[in-house]
This record gives sequence, C-alpha cells and structure tokens, in this order.
Amino acid sequence: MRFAPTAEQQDLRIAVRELMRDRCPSSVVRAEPDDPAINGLAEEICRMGALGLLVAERDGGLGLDENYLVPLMVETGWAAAPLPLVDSIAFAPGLLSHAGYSDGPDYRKRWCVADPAKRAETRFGQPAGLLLRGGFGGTGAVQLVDLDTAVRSHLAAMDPSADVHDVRGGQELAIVDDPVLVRQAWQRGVLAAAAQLIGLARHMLEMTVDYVAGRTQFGVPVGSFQAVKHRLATALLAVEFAAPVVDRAGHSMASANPGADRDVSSAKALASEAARAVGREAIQCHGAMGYTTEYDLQLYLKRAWALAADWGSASWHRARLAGHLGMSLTGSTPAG
Amino acid sequence: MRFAPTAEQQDLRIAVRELMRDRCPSSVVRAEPDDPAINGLAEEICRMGALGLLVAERDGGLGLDENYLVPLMVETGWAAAPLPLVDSIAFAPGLLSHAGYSDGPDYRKRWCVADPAKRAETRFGQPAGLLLRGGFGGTGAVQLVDLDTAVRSHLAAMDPSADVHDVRGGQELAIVDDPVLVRQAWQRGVLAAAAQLIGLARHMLEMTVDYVAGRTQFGVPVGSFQAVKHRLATALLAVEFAAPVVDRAGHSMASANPGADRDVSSAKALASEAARAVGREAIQCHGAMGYTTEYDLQLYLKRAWALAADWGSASWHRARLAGHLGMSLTGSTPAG
Amino acid sequence: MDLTWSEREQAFRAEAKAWLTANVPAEPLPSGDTREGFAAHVDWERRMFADRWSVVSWPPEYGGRDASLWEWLIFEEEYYRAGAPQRVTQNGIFLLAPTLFEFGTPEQQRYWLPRMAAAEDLWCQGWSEPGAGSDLAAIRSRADRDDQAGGWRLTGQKTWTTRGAFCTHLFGLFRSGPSADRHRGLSYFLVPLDTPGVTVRGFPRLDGDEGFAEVFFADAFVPDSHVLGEVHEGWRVAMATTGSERGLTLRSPGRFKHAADRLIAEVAHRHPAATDALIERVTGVWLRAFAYQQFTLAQVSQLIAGEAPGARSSLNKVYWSELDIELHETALELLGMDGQLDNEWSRGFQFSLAGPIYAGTNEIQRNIIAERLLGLPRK
Amino acid sequence: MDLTWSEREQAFRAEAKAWLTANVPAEPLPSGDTREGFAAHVDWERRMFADRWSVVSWPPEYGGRDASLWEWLIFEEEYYRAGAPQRVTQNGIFLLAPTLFEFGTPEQQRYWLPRMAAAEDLWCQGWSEPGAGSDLAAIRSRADRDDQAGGWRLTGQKTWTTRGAFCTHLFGLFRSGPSADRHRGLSYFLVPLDTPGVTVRGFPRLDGDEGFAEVFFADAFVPDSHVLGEVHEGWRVAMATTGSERGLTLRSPGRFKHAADRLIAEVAHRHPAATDALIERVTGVWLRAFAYQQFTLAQVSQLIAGEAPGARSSLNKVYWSELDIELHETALELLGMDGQLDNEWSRGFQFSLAGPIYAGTNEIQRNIIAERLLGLPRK
Repeated sequence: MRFAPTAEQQDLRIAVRELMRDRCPSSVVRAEPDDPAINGLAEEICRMGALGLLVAERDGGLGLDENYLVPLMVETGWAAAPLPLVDSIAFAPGLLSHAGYSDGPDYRKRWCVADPAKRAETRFGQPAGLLLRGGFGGTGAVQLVDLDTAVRSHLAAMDPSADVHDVRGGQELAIVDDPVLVRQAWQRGVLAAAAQLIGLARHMLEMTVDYVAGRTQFGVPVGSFQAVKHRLATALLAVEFAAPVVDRAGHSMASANPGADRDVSSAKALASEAARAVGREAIQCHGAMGYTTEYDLQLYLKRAWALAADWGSASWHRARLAGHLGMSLTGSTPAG
Repeated sequence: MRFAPTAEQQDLRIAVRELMRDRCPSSVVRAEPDDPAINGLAEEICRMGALGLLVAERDGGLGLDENYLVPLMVETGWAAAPLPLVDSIAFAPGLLSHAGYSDGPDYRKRWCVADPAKRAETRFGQPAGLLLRGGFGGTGAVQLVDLDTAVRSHLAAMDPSADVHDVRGGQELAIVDDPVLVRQAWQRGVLAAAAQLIGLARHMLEMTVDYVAGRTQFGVPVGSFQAVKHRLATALLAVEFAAPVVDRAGHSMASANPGADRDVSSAKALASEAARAVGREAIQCHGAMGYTTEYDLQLYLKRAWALAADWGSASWHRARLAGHLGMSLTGSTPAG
Repeated sequence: MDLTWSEREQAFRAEAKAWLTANVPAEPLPSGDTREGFAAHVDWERRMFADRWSVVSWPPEYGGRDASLWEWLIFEEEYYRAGAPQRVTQNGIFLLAPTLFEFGTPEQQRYWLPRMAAAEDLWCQGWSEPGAGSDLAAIRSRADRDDQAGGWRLTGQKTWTTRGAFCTHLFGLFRSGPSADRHRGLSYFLVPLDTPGVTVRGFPRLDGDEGFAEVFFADAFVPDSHVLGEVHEGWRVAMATTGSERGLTLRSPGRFKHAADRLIAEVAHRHPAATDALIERVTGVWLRAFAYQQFTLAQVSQLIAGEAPGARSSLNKVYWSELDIELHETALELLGMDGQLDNEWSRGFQFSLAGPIYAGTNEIQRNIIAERLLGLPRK
Repeated sequence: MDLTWSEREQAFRAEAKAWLTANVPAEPLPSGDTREGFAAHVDWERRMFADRWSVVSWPPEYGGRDASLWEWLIFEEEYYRAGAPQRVTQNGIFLLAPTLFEFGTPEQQRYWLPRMAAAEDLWCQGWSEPGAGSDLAAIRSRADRDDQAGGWRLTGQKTWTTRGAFCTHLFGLFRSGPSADRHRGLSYFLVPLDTPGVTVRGFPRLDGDEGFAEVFFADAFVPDSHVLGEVHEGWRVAMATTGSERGLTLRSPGRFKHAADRLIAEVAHRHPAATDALIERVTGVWLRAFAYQQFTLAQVSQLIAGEAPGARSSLNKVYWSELDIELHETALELLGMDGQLDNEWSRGFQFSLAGPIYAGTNEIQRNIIAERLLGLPRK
C-alpha cells in the first residue's frame, strides 16, 4: 500500500511543469490561436511524446497509463495550455488506434478535438486535423471526422482564449462503437479534465496568496485579515481533498478497477467544485484587480469555469455517482 | 402603501413581549410539563384572550386577523413558550368554530394539540383537551378527538421541554372536511410556526452577541474577531430578510390574497432556514459553553430545530413554492 | 400593513408603463461599457430626459416629477419589467446627485443637476486609487491650494473608474490638508475631464468590455466652485454618498424580481436539463429576490416615517450582491455549456462577481453590520 | 501508487474481523457519556485488552501488537464496519499516550502505559478553564513548588472535561512559573482524581448526557514523577499532544465511510422522503467521506516515508468536523420529524456540533492553515 506517485511519475510531472513554466506563460494563454508561440508549445508537447502517452509501445507510443496522465494534465492545467490536450492525449488514443489512425510515427502530429456531447462545438481546434464526435457519458458511437472538410465559424465565449468554433458537417473517416473503447475514452477525458481543474485551482490559489500577502489596506497586508485567511483556508481545503481523489481515479483506471467509473465521476465532481470555489475566493480576495483582463487571474478563472461545465458538470457526475451508490434520481441528467 | 405594523399590532406585540419576559423566563422553559409556572403562563395567555385571537367577536373571540397572529407568535417564539400555541391559537380556531366547539366562553379554556401529519405524535399536550388529527398540506379532513380518551405514552425527543407523546386512538368528536377551512387552518399553523422561528432566531442571536461581546480570548473580546463578526452578520442577514416575508404572509392571509399559500410557504422556508443558520452560528460562537444543558442557548436551539422540521420543512415548502411558480418537481414531497 | 397602491400611484404606474412600452428599444442596446454602446445608451438617457423620465424623484426644475419613494419604486419595477437599458448615468444620478442635494450650494445645484439629468454631463466616480480600494482614507492624490487663481491643483491617480473612458466629468476625493489624521484633510472635487492636466486611459474588464479607466492628474486646476461641501470635510461628504450607493436607491428589487422571473422562464425552456435539485435552487433564488423586495418595502416605509436607514443599508448591499451571484450561477448551471458562450446570462454572471467588491467590499459591510447593528466591539 | 494490501495486512484484517464479529455486542451499548453506559464501555475496553485489540499499534510489552499505520487503519475500518462501541478510553490512548511515548521517562512509560491499555486508569483531559477555551496560554490554574515534599501543589479549576465524572485520572497544564510569557512557565501534570484536594462535578451536555465535568483543585499534591516532560515546558509538550489530537490518529476515515454507507441505506428505507435534491446531498456526503479516505491514505503514505504532517493535520480536523455535521444534518433532513426524536442520528447530530469547537476551534485551524500552509502574514 502506497498512495503516492512513483519516481517516474514524479519525473514526468517535473518535466511537464518545467516545459509549461518555460513555454506557456500567461502571454501564450493570451495569444491568438495561430500565434507561433502556441504552435511552438504544441511542437514541444509532441516532442516529449505526450500525444502518445496512452498509445501502446507497439504503435509507437509511450505505453504509459492513467497514473501518468494525471500529473501531465495537472501541470498543463496549471498553465491553462491553450491546446486540445484533453481531447488529443486522453480521449483520442484508444479510438484512433482502433480506427487505424495511430500507426506509424504520423500520430505524433495528430491533434484532435472532441465534441462528445455533439454540440457542434469545439475548443482549441486550431492545430487539430480530426474531430471526434459523440461518446458523451461513455456510450454510443464516436464518429471520426476530417476537420478540414467541416464548416467552421467562430463563437464568442466567456473564455476568449478557448478559440470556440461552431463546427458542422465534415467527411466521416471512421466510426468507433466498441462500448469498451468508448467508455474508456470518455473516462479518460473526464479524468484529464478533472486533473486540469486541480492544476487551475492550485494556480489561482497561488496567485491569490501572492496578491494578498503583498497588498496593503488599512495599513496592513490584506492577507492578515481573518476573513481573507479563512476564505483561502477554505479554498485550500477544497483543493487538497479533491486532488487525492483525482489521483485515486487515475489509479483505478490504470489498474482496471471495476469501480473506475465511480472514481472518475467522483474526481470530476470534486475537482469542478474545488476549482469553482477557489475561483470564487480568488476573485473576492483580489478585489477590483481580479476583475480586469489586464491581470492574469481571469485567464485561469475562465478556463476553470469552462472545464468545470465540460465533460459532465459536477451535478452530472454526482447524479451518476448516486446511481453507482444504488440511489437513482428521478429527474433527468442530460448531456452537455 | 405602508409595510409596517399598525399601532394596535405594535401594542399587542409589546403586551405579549412583556408577558413573556415576566412569565416565561428560561426556568419556565426548563420546567416539567405539569409545573405550576407553565399552568400560570397558560392562564395568563387565556386571560389576554390570545386563544380567541382569530375567533369571531360573535363567538366571543377578539375577531383579529393574521396581521396580529404574527407578532404574537414572534414574541412567544422568542420565549420558547412551552405550550401548544401554534396548535391552539392558529390551527384550531376555524376548525373548532365550524365543529361547534367555540360557542360560549368555554373556548377560552380549550387548549388543543395538532397532529396534522397523522404521526400519532403530539408536543406540549399537557394542557390540551382536544387533539386535531390531519390537515397536513391544507388538504384532507381533520378529525377532532377527545384527548383524554386517547392512549398516550412519552417519547424521548431532542427537545426534552417539548413534552412529546405518542398518541393513539381517542374518541372522535367531529370531522371537519371543508377544504377552505382545512386550508386556512394549515396555512395559519405554518405562518405561526414561521413567526415563532423568527422570534427564536432573534433570541439566539441576542444571546450570542451578548456572549461574544463579554467573553475574552487571546486577550480580546471574542466578538472582536473578524470571523465571529462575519458569522453573526450573516446570521443577522438571514433573520432580517426572513422577517418581512413572514409579515407579508400574515398580510396576504388577512387580506385573502390569492397568493397567500405561496407567501406562507415562502415565510416558512425562509424562517426555518434563518433559525437553523442562526443556531449554527450561535453554537459555534459560544464554543463549548453552547454545548451544555446548563446554559440556556440549547433550549432555544432545540425548539428551533423541531419547529424548522415541523409544519413542513424548508425543503417541503420550497417544493410547494416551485409548484406555485409553475415548476414541478418530479420527486415526491411527503408529509412530516 | 397596507399594501395597496393609491389611485395616484396606479396612474403613475400606468403612465410609466405606457411610455416604456412605446419607447424601450425592441432590440437590446450593445453593452454600455463599450464605446459605441455607451453612445447608444446616452441617446436613450436623453430620450428619457425629454419626456421627464430620467430623474423621476427630482424636483421639476431639474427635470424631475417630484415622484415619491413609492413612485420611484414603481418606476423601477416597470423599468426592469420592460427590459429597458442599463442606466449609464447611474454614477451621477444615484451617487453624486444625493450628495449635491445634501451638500451643494444653491448655485452648484442649479448648475450641475439639470445638466446631469439631461445626460449632458456624464459622471464617473474617482474613489479607488492604486493601493486604496475600499480604504478611502488611504487616498494619496493631492489637491494643492492655489490662492492666486482661487482654486486647487490636483495631482495623482485614480483607478477602477467605471466607464471613465466615455464620461465627461469625475467626482472624487483628494487630499487637501495634512494626512496625519486619515479621515480629515480630504476634499470632495467635481472635475471636468477635459481640464488641462487630466489624462484618461481605458482598460478592459473581466467581461471584455472596456469599462474601466485609470485617470491621471498632473497639476490640473479646478476652481473653488468645484469643491462640494466644506474644504477638508470630503470624508464626511463622501460617506453620505457611499451610504446612498449602498442604500436603497441603487438596487431596486425590480431588477432581481425580473431576473428571477427570467430564470424561471429558462427552466421551462431547458426542461430536460432542469433537474429537481436545480429547480430547488431556482426556487431559492426567486425566494431571495422576493425577500429582498419585502425588506425594501419595509425599509421605504421606515424612510417615509422619517427613520434614516443608517448602517442597515449594509444589509441591502450584502444581500443583493450575493443574491445576484447565486442567481447567475444557477442560470449558468442550468445552461450547461451554453452558459460558457457569450450571452446575457454569462455576461450578467461576470458582472455579478463585482457586486461583493465594489461600493465597499462585503467584508467591510459585514464588519459594519457586526459593529453598528449588532454592537460587537471594534477591537 | 500501490493500493494493494500485503498478505500480512490481509491476514491482520481477517483476524480483526473475526474477533470483532465474535465479540462486538449485538445490541448497541448505552451511551458512554452516562454513568452506567460508561461502565459498560469500560467492560468492552477490558475485553479488547484481554485479546490485545485495545492498542494495536503499541509495542507488545504495553499490550499492543506493534501494528503498522496501515494495520491500524485496517483495524479502524473493521471496527466501524462492525458497529463496535465508541472508545471511552480515547483521551488516554489517542491524546495522552503519544505524548507519553515522546516525552515520558522509561519509568513513566512502564508505569502508565499498560494501565491505560488495560482500561485500569481512565484518563480525561484538563485543557479548558473558565475563560480559556482554545487559548491554552491563558491558563490560570497554578502549580506551586513544594520542595520539601518533592512535588507540586495544584490550585485552580478545569472545565469542559469530557466524561470527567467517570474517569480516574486527568492530564493537563498548570502554571508552574511566572506568567509574563504566556507560552512559558506551564507544566504538564498527570493527576489521579482521587488525590486529596481534587473535586469533580459532572454536568450535562447538549445531548442530555452527563458528559462534562468541572474539576476543582485545592492544594492538591502531586509528586515530581507525575510531571510529563520538562518543568515549565508544558506548552511545548501539550502542543505535541494537540497535534496528535487533531491529527490522523483520532478520526479514522472508517468512521465517516461507515456513517455515509448507513445514510445511503437510510435513503432506501425512507424512499418517499428521499427527493432528488436530498439524494444529491447524500451523494455529496459520501463523496466527502471518500475524499477524506483518499486524503488519509496519501497522508499515511507520507508519514511512512518520514514526512511529519505538521500543520496539515489542521486540514484533517476542519474537514472531518464539517463533514460530520453535514452528514448528520442530511440525515435529519431525510428523517423529517423522526429526526427530532431521540435516536442514533439525532444524538450523532448533536455530538457532531462539537466537532468544530473542541480540539482547537475550526477558526483557529483555519488561521493555522492560512498562516503555516499558505504562508499568509500573521498580522
């Protein structure tokens, strides 16, 4: 029994963290989708093999499991990396392999966007050549679509750095309807989103602590007020008790635990709530400063809001969890 | 337009308040149900005509309306008067009049207990001669039962001063199934319970403010800590925004407003939540002191818990309110 | 309790309703926090003024109707019910004007009030400075006496000035005397933004609109006639204004009742997404808006009976600002991923987050509630 | 990550489970906070000791099994799963014993620990005094030096002593030196309650049980051998104990997981009352209990790797105490008026309300979290 990352997992985390601090500062999060800095970041991520993290070694991947996916996503979430990482690294690999799209070294360049709820909507689609449509909740078929042949139009969103598009049509390349693969892809997407939310929450909390420790009001640091201390203590509690549940969910998937679906839903529900709670306290503790787009907090805040709502909201996953616990809700729990 | 009590309503409030401070200190709340002090309090309440507050003048009552019921109940709630006042003053009169039990001066002595949810359970039944069974939610028939002929046994409850009994059987004296009267009786019971909760909440808040202003820790009054200030400010907000809704509900009933049922449910939901919230902050601010039965806080706290759950909980009334607002819940919302 | 409207009040409501029905733009105006949206809103303000609806509670000589507080509430109710535009003149009309009525000289009132009512002068507030948010006493911008010219020379910087880039005038506090006593030595100035030495720089807010500005003062001259209230007594004068900002006048219950009703309509629209747990939250939001309305009715009744609201206005501020967030959070939950797109609800959500921060943070309001209403010890 | 149990651990679990199945009383014991209930609980403790289950993690010479932290967690899980009685010896075993292990002399350890494990000595704690709750440094009870007799004479009063009326010994701080420095000059004493000059008065708690006591000291003599740690260094010694009280050792996840499972069973039992909104709350409670379990597994892994939990134990304290209240509030909501009667849930609810208060209030814990874990300034 040992509930802690291995040295290899820890090394991966550090490598990703260094890459993110180096290549994904807030200026990159703010950049236009076709900015060279974003392309550069995408290339670095390819170079470290991250796109093949969950791809079998025989298919040219790293052959690693979800215990490695979690730290990778925590750190890219921390940086709010403006790329479809959840889609390409977590959701896509099993589906692409099955459809024959991961053979040879070409998969490294293969960025995907996912639209599991079939909202005809994508985020961070700029580098992607493939669209994966369907699979919400881990059921149904996933359609592989050639994104270049689809009709795309920009949508205004709360998070302007998310590069949201309305996407319709496009040539169908394949259909994956193997229920095991679709469920695995969905669970991996949910797990990756949960992990990114942990990173985002930690980042917002760090920024807020720095801010209130430095800012003075009524002659003392804002961070010395008991109300501020208690708010941030509450925020830390939310993160510290969500993070191990995300780690646990990664382990359950990696070890094919029959409770994996329950654990993944637990992770996403808690991580979504933690990120929202931290965001709420962060903006209140920043005062008007948190409320301007010149300051970086909003970048991470808006990303957290979107990711908390995406891949099943906290409510959605709680309802699913209730089912796993043998309690069935009478109300409906729709997708998206 | 004037949202404020009249001089007469204000006079009634002051008279009841003085009676309560005089005859219902905490020692009376702690007393055994057959203690002479409780009987004395019951007699004083009869003497001021309170049992006939809502009884028509031609039937020997005061012929007043729910605008007077609210302040009477706020003040008796403040004192946690250990008598079936909601049952006897609010719920019973219309039913008793209809069944012919309020003619002559005898009604003054007529104390009732209500069991609207037919739980076979009564509270504060000591002075009562009549049991009113049924009417939960304002529908169905209410059975008038001779309490002296019923089989009663004591039940251990969280609030030991509530004198809870299991009550079965008893001779049926009459049935009231006039839907208008049953609805009115129920709404009055709910309104009275909401008003008592406002009084209880105010009392707990007053005790807590006194306590934290006086108690010293780390060399300063506990009440000077920002965390304590913010807790009690939040408690005051809950009470101050619930109280006008209770007043409004009383006015809606008195003026036969078609929205009365909506307003009464609004009142009970908010007053229940306010009392629970104040109780929660009160016990936390008192520290271990709030946690002993020697100190009075627990008397008011336990009464508030019971009254918040009784006459439809906050959830129950929210569900009813949702219906009034045109939104229907799919889940069930049972009585009791 | 008497919750009936008089004939006069009913007639007033009918007139307001008729005018709003005829005049409110069919399509929502672009956001008043963008440059072209602001211009469209100023047009709307001028149309209101032309028909004497811009300042209903003011005396007729300044463009008003001498409306009672009840009539003002009625107007606000109908205004929000009609979905009429946001009031971009609110800083002047709701924050500065009450102070002008209380502290202004007759000349100042005659000069400034009609221009404000007509949306000729467009006012922004200059409270916050870098390093001084809710802590007005930490203000460092200076006003130096110029006896020869008969006025003051302003130096320093204001920030977080809402819509400052589009306004014509600013009101705010400057340090005119020694700063030993944090609450004395401040004066309250009325400053045209085209005064030489004043520079305005707009910058964007969370919701993407260019709604904030920094304002720089470099030896900008204002005459004595532009000081409101007594020299060095600006703190007291400003406190009256912030009382009004936090008070009844800024946030009418109509706004929240209307938004809660829209939220209920959204539930029907989003039927499959509206789980019971969400419907319970929507119900709770409606209930809080209802409570805010009842509280306000009681408070106006007390005001009319001559009781000043005092620190009780802090109860309003905390309640409506937290209600506003809960309302929009619930809406976003209901909307799912649609709530992450740019729309009325998501913009309202981002705007609502400022509620607990501006006009005195809710932390400060809770301190006030605890100390002044509950009597807890300051230290 | 390796979440499998070793063969040894599995065997330990099987042995514990078998013993508990055979020995846990079929009917719940009466409350351990009443006099006769306490006696029944002491019998249970002695039965546990007889089969070496009372202090599994202690060395065999004191009655333990040298169980690892993992085995201790396994034992706790099985203990709660079996519905076994509350541990009335917990003050001694979980609070005093870690301090004895760390600061006691070999003689003290040999003398006190086996008696504690055997439930011969029954320990209560004497931290709080009238006027000093969480503020240990405000202690005024005195220990005056008696050189001639080779010991100390205790004078003063302790209060809120849980189950003090039924215990045989008390541990606590007394002021042995000058009080100029609030954190120095205190010593940690071990006091038999039958010492002449000691008077114990029980009084009832919120839940009606006679679970609290005041303890009065009038020139009560204790020998030097009853001082734990260095004289005047009691503050430092006590801090180690409170760290342990707040820490991992007191609240095993098994307790909350078990209670959450019972709550889910209650949902099926109360089907018509379990609305969707309530089921969502029950799910949330289970989820928090699950999170507490995962957090604990990670924390134990760190402990085993040699990292002291330090201020992170404040995270545990706040989390489990707030979880415990939410758990019981949800249960009471589900039970409706049945929740207002005297039963396991309503008693648990009242008990849970003490969670955020004792062992350092959650306000103090949040200060610690903010200052020591987040690094916010003390002042």
